[in-house]
Amino acid sequence: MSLQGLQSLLDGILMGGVYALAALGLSLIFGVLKITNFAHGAMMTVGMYVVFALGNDLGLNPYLALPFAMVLMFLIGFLIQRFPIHYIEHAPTHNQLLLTLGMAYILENVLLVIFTPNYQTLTVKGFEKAWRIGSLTFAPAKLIAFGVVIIVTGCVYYLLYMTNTGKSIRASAQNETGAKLMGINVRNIRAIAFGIGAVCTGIAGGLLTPIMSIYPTLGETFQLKCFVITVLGGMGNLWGALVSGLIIGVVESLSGYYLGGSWSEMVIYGIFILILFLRPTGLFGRGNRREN
Amino acid sequence: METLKVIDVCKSFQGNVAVDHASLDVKEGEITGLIGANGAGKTTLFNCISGYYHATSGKVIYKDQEVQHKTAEKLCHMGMARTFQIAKPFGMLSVLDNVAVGGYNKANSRTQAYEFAEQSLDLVGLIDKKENLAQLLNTGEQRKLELARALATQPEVLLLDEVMAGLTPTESREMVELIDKINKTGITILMIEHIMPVIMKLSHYIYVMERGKMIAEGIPVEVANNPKVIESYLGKGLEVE
Amino acid sequence: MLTITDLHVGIGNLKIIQGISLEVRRGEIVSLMGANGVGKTTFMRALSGLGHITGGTVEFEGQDITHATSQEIVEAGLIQVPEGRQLFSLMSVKENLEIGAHTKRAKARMKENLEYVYTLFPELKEMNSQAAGNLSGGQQQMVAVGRGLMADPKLLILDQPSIGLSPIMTQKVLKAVIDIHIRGVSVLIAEQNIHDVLKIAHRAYVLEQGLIRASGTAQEMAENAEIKAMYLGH
Amino acid sequence: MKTKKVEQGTLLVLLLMAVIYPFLSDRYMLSVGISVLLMALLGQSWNIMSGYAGQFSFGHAAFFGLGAYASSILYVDHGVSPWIGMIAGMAVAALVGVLIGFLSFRYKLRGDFFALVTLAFAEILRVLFNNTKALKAATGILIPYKDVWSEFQFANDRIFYFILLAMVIAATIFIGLMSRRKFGVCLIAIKENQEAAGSLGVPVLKYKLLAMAISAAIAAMAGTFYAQYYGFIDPTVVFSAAISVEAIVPCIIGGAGTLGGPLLGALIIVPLKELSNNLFEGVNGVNMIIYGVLIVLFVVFCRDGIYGTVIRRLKGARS
Amino acid sequence: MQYIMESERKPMRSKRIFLLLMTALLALSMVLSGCKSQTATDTIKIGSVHPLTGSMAYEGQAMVNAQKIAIDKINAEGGINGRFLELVAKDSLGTSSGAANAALKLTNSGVVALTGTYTSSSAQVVSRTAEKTRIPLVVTVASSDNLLSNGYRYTFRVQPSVSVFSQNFLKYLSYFKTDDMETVAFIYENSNYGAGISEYITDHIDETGLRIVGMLSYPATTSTMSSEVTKLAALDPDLLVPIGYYSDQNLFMKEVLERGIQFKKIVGCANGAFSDAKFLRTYGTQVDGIYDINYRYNPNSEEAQYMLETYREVYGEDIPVHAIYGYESIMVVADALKRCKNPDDPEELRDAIAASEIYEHVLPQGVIKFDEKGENINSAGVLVEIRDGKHIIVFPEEYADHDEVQK
Repeated sequence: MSLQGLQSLLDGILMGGVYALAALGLSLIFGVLKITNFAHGAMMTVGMYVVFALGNDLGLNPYLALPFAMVLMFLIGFLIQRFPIHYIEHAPTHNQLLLTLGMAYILENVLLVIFTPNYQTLTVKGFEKAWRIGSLTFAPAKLIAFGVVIIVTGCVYYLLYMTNTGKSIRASAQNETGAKLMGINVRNIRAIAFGIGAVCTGIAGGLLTPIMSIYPTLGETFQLKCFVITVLGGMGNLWGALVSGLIIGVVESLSGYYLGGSWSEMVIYGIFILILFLRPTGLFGRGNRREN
Repeated sequence: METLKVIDVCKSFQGNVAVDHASLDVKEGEITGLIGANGAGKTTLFNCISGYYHATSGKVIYKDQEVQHKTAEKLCHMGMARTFQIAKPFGMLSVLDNVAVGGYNKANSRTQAYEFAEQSLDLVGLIDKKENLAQLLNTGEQRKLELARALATQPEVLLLDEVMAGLTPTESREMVELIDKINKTGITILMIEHIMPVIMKLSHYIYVMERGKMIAEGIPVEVANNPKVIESYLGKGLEVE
Repeated sequence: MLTITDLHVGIGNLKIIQGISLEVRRGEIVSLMGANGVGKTTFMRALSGLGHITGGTVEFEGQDITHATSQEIVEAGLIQVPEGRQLFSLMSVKENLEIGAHTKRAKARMKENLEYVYTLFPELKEMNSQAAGNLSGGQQQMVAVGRGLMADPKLLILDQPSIGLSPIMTQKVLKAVIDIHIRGVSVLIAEQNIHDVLKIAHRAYVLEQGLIRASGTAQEMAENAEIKAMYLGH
Repeated sequence: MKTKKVEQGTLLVLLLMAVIYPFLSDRYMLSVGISVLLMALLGQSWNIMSGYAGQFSFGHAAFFGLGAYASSILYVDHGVSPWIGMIAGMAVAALVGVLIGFLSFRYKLRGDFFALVTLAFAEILRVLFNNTKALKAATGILIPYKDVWSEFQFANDRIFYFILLAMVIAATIFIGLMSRRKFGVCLIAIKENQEAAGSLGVPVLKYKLLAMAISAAIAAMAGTFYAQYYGFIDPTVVFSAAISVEAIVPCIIGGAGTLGGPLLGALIIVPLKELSNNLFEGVNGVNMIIYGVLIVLFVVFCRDGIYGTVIRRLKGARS
Repeated sequence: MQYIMESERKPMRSKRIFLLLMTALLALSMVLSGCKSQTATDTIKIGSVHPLTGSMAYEGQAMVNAQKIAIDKINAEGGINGRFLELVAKDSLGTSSGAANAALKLTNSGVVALTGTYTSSSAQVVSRTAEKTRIPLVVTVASSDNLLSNGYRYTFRVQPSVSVFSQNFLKYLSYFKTDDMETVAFIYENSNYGAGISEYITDHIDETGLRIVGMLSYPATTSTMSSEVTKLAALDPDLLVPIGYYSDQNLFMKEVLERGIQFKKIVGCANGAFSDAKFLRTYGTQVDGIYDINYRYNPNSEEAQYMLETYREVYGEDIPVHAIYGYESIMVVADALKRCKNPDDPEELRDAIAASEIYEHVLPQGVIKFDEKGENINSAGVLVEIRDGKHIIVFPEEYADHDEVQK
C-alpha cells in the first residue's frame, strides 16, 4: 500500500471511531430497546450544538464541555423515551419510524430557531496543525475523539455488563414481564437505556464539533451510516458497533481515495445490503434473529 | 400402507441438535400420536415434515415422493395440512375469511373456496361466528378455527400440534370427538399431544420423543407400560409423605 | 397473609376476572385450579401488578396492594414465577438468578438464597454460565423457580409450573415446592395438573369462566365427585 | 355490514369533495389539492405492499424515481409520449420491485431489516443516477413546457388535477376489489402470519412479489405525474428519503391496511402542514416543529390511524 | 388470551380529546388555507420563495434578509410613485412541491412578481408556475444552465449561470496563470452546480493549455474530506480548483491547513466557502493567496457600500455573497415597477423587466439587461483574492480594488 493509501487508512480509522460511537448509541436504542430511531441524527446534532454553545459562548474547551453535553443528552434521551416513545414501544415499526422522524423534525428545528441556520465553526486552540509521525499526519481533534470513543465504549460495556443497572437494562430488553416480576422498574430502566444511548450519540456529535462546521440538519447525513454500522456490528453488540464503525470509516476513506467520494456512498450501501442479505445478525452476531 | 414416512431426520440450529435421527411412519387412515416434553423436538420434527423447516439430513416421504425440500405451500397443495401449537388466527380477518384462505387451496373459484370454508366451519361448530373478527374468539374457538382452516384446504393428512392446549375440559372432550369424527371421514392424522389420556384414547399408534430422539413406539398400552417411557417421561407419580 | 376480595380484572374491554375472593394463610400451599383460558394467568398477573384491576381489593400482610406497582409488590415480598418462565434467555443462569435479587431486601440475603437454590436444584450450579435460553424446558423451570426464590419471597406465586414439562419433571418441580414451603414460604400455585397438585396443596380453589366455582381443603376437592369427573377424568 | 356502509359512504363523500374541489379553488388551492392527491397516490401505493401485505417499505422513492426518470428520459431524449413512458416506467419499477423483493425474501428479511434494505436500494439508485452521465447525472431533466394532451402536458392545472384524481381513484378501486378477492385476503393473511398462511397453501412468495410489483408500478405512475406536472426532476429530488416518507405518512395518519386510510391521511396532513407554514411565517422552523409535533401526537394517540381506528371500532376489534 | 400485553392505563380520554381537537384544527385549516389574505391596495407586494428550513435554510434566509434591505431602501426613498413595497417571503421547504405551493400562495396573495429560489430544482418548478400564472419571476440564485432553456417568457435571471461562471474562469485564467502552470485538478461537489461547472471547464480545457490530472467529486453531505486531500496532495497539481458549498469546502480547507499542505495555486469557482466572511474569520491569514471566482458586489458602487453596511448593522454579519443577488433582484423589480403605468399589472411589469436597462446597481458588471431568454447578458463573477485575511477583487480591472477592502 502506498503512503497515501496508508494515510487514507489512518484517516478512515480515526473517523471510523467517531462513527462507531454515534452508532453505539443507535445500537443500544435499536438493539436493546427495539426502537427504530430516525431521530438519531438529530440527537447527534443536539450534542454538537451543546458543545458549540458552551465552547463559543462560555469559551469552554469543547472537551471540557462534553460532560455538560452528556448530562443534557441523558435528560433529553430519558424524556424522549418516557414521552413519546414509551407509548409506541409495542407499535409496528412504521409507527416508530414516523414518530422518531417527527422527533427529528422537532429537534432540528428547535436548533434552527435557537441557533439560526448559520454554519458554525468552533476552532480549538493548539489544534490548528496536525500531528505527524514520519510522513503520516494525524488530525488532533480526530485523534482525541478516537481516544474518547474507546473510553466511552469501555464505560458503556462496564455499565451494561458489570453493574446492576446494566443487568436490569439487558434483562428488561430480553423479557419485559420477567423483569417486572423481579421488581425492576422497566419504564425507568428503558428510559435510562435510551438516555445512555443519547449520551453516546451526543458525545459523538460533540466530538465532531471541532472537526466540522455545523448546522441544524447536519445530523441527517449520519443517520443512514449509523444504521449501516449498527446492522453490520449486530444490533446491541457494543464491540460489534466499534469494529464496524472502524470498518465503515476505513471503507469510506479507502473507497474515497481509490474510487472517489461520490462512489464511496455506493460502496457503503452495497456492503449494507450484502450484510442484510447474508448476515442480518451482523458480522459478529450469533443466532438467527431475522425471523423474529 | 404408510402415507407418510419420516426416515432418519436430523435438524440442527447453529449446532444445537433439535431432532436427532428421528423416524416415524404414519399409516393411512390412522391417528398417530407423538408425545414428549417441551423441547423434546416434536414441533421441530413437525416443522420439518410440514415444509416449514428443511431437515438438515434424512428424508420425508409423502405419497411415495421425497418432500423434505418442498415448501409448506407445495405440501398443502399435495394434501398435507397442519395446525400450530400457538393458534395463529389472522386477527383482522373475519372467521369466514380466515377459513377461506385455506379454502382457496383446492378451490377453483371464490364461491367454491367459501363453500369449503362454510363446510369446515360447520364441521367444527363455528358456523355461528363466521362474521366475527378472528381476534375476538376465545382460546377454544381459536383452536377450532385453526382446525377449520386446515380442513378447508381439503387435506388427506392432517398434522395437529397440541390442539388440546388451553381448552376447558368440556372443550377438550368436544375436541376429542371432533378429531375422531375427522379421522372417520378418512383423513389421516399425526398429532402431538401432552395430555396422556387424550392421546391414549385417540391414537392407534404412539411415538415417544426425548431430546430429539425417538425413545419408544407402539400401541398405546405398550407405550404406557414401557419402562423406558416411565423412567424418562411419565415418572412414577408424585409421592408425598 | 394474602386476602383477595371481589377482584375484577380486564384486558382491554374484555372482563376476564369477574369477582374473585380468595385467601392464602401464612404457611399454606394453596392451589388455584382450572383449565387453561379461564383467566388463571390474568388473575396471577394482576396480583403482581401487571393487570388492569377494575374492582375489588388485594391485601398482602395487612397492606393494600390493589393498585401497587409491580416493584412495590416485589418489595413487599410477593413474588411470582410466571407462566412460560419468562427468563432472560440470552443471559447466563447465574445472571438470571442474580437479577432475581433486585430489591434491597433480597440483595441482603443474596448469598444465603443462592446457596439454597443450589441445594434445591444442584443441576443449576453446573449450568451456571450457560445461556438460559439454551436449557431444556425443565431446567428453565428450575431457573425460573430459583430466580423467584432469589427475590426472597414471603409468598411465592407459581403460575402453571408444569406447562410443557414431562410428567416426571412436573413431579420434580412440585417436590421442590414442598421443600420451599417447609422453609417457611407460603405458596399460591395455579395448575392444570390437578391430580398432582392436590397431593401437595392444603387448600384449593377451582376457577371457571372468571369466577370461583368451588373451594375447600385439598382432600375435599380430591373427593368432590363433580371435580373428579371434570378434571381428573382424562 | 355496517363497516362496509361506512367505508363506502366515506369514500363517496371523499370522491364528491374531490370532484367539486377544483371548481371552488384557485390555483394555490388547486396546487395544494394536487399535493394531497399525490400523497394519497403514493400512500395507496405504499398501502398495498406495506399496509396490506405487511412488507414495510422505507424506499418507495426508488420506484417513484424510476417512474419519473423512465418517462422523462424517453420523452426528452427519444420523443416518446410520457403516457407510454409512464407504462414503461411502471414496468421498470415493477421489475426492480420484484428484484428487491425476491432478494429480500430469498434471504428472509422482514420488518426493520426489510425496511432498511428498501431504504438502501433507494439511496443506491440516487447515487447511481447522480453519477451516471447517460442518465443526465446531477443536472436533472427539464420537461419542455407545452400544452399538448398527447404529451401529458397541460397549461390548465385543473386537467392535471383530474388526471391525478383518476389515478388515485383507479388505485383505490383496484385495492378495493383486490381486498375482497383471493389476492387481498391472502395478503392480509400473509401480513398477519406468514407461516400460517403458507401452511394453508397460500403462495406466499408469489403474492408478496406481486404486491411489490403492483405497489412499485403505482409509485412509478406517481413519479411520471410528478415529472410532468412540476416539469423538472433530478436524483436528489425524486430519489430522496423525503419521498419515501411522503408515502408512509398518509398511511400511518389515516390507517395502514385500510382502503380510505391513505386518502384521509393525505387529506389531513397536507392542509395541516400548509396551515402551519402559513401561520408561522415569521419564525422559521416553527412550522416544521408544529409538523413534527402533529406527527408525534397522531402516532401516539391514534396508533391505527384515524380511519383505521374508526374501522376497527366498527368491526369491534380490540384496540 | 394471556399473551396480549396489557398496556398500563390507556390514554382513552385524552385520545378522544385529541381526536376532537384534530378535527377542529382540520376544519380550521381548511377554512384558513382557503381564505385569501386580503389584498391590500396601498402596498405593492413582491413574493420571495426560498428554503427557510432544512439543509439550505441559512442561504435562503440570507437571501430574504438582503431582499428586505432593498425593500426598506426603496420605501425610504419614497417607494414606487408614492406606494410602498412589501416583501412576502415563503418557505419553499427546499422541495419542488413546497416551492410550487409557496409560489402559488404568493400569486394568490396578490404579488406582482416572484423572486427565488436558491436551488435550481425549485427554480425550475417556480419558473413554470410563473409562466402559468403570468407573473414575472426574477431568479435570485439558481445556476442551472437549462433553467431558461424552455423559452419561458416570464423568467429572468440576474445571476451568472453555471456556464457564465465557467466562462469567467477560462477568461480570468490569464490573470493567475503562470507560464510554468501545466496541470490542473478539480475537486467539486457532485450536484448540478459543482459538476456542471467542472464539466464545462473540462470541455474547454484545451483552450487553456492545461492538462487535467484529477477530477475528484464528492457528495455535498460528506463528513470527511481526508481521502480527497490525501489524493490531491499526491497529485500536487499546479492549479487546484475547488467547487462546492460552504460546509464541505470548509471541511476541505480545514484538512489542508491542518496538514500544512501547500498547494501551488488554489482558485475556487463559485466556491461557497472561499468568498464567505466566516471563512476568513475562521482562518485569518492562513488562507492568503487563495483565489475565488464568485459573486461579488461592485466595490466602486456607493449603493453596494450602503447594502454592506446596512446588512452588517441589521443582521450582525457580513452579507454572504450570494445574497447580493437577493438584493439586486428586488432592485430589478423595483426599477421595472417605476416604469410601469399600472404597477399592479404583472403583464406590464413583465414587459418592463424585459426592457430593463439598469446602469446603477451593486453588481460587478455592466448594464443589467436581459436577452430574449431572460438571461442577464452582462452577468459575471469576479476574481477575488484573499490577501492579508481580506477579500480583494483583483480582476477584471474595472472592478479591481486594492485599497477598499471588506472588513
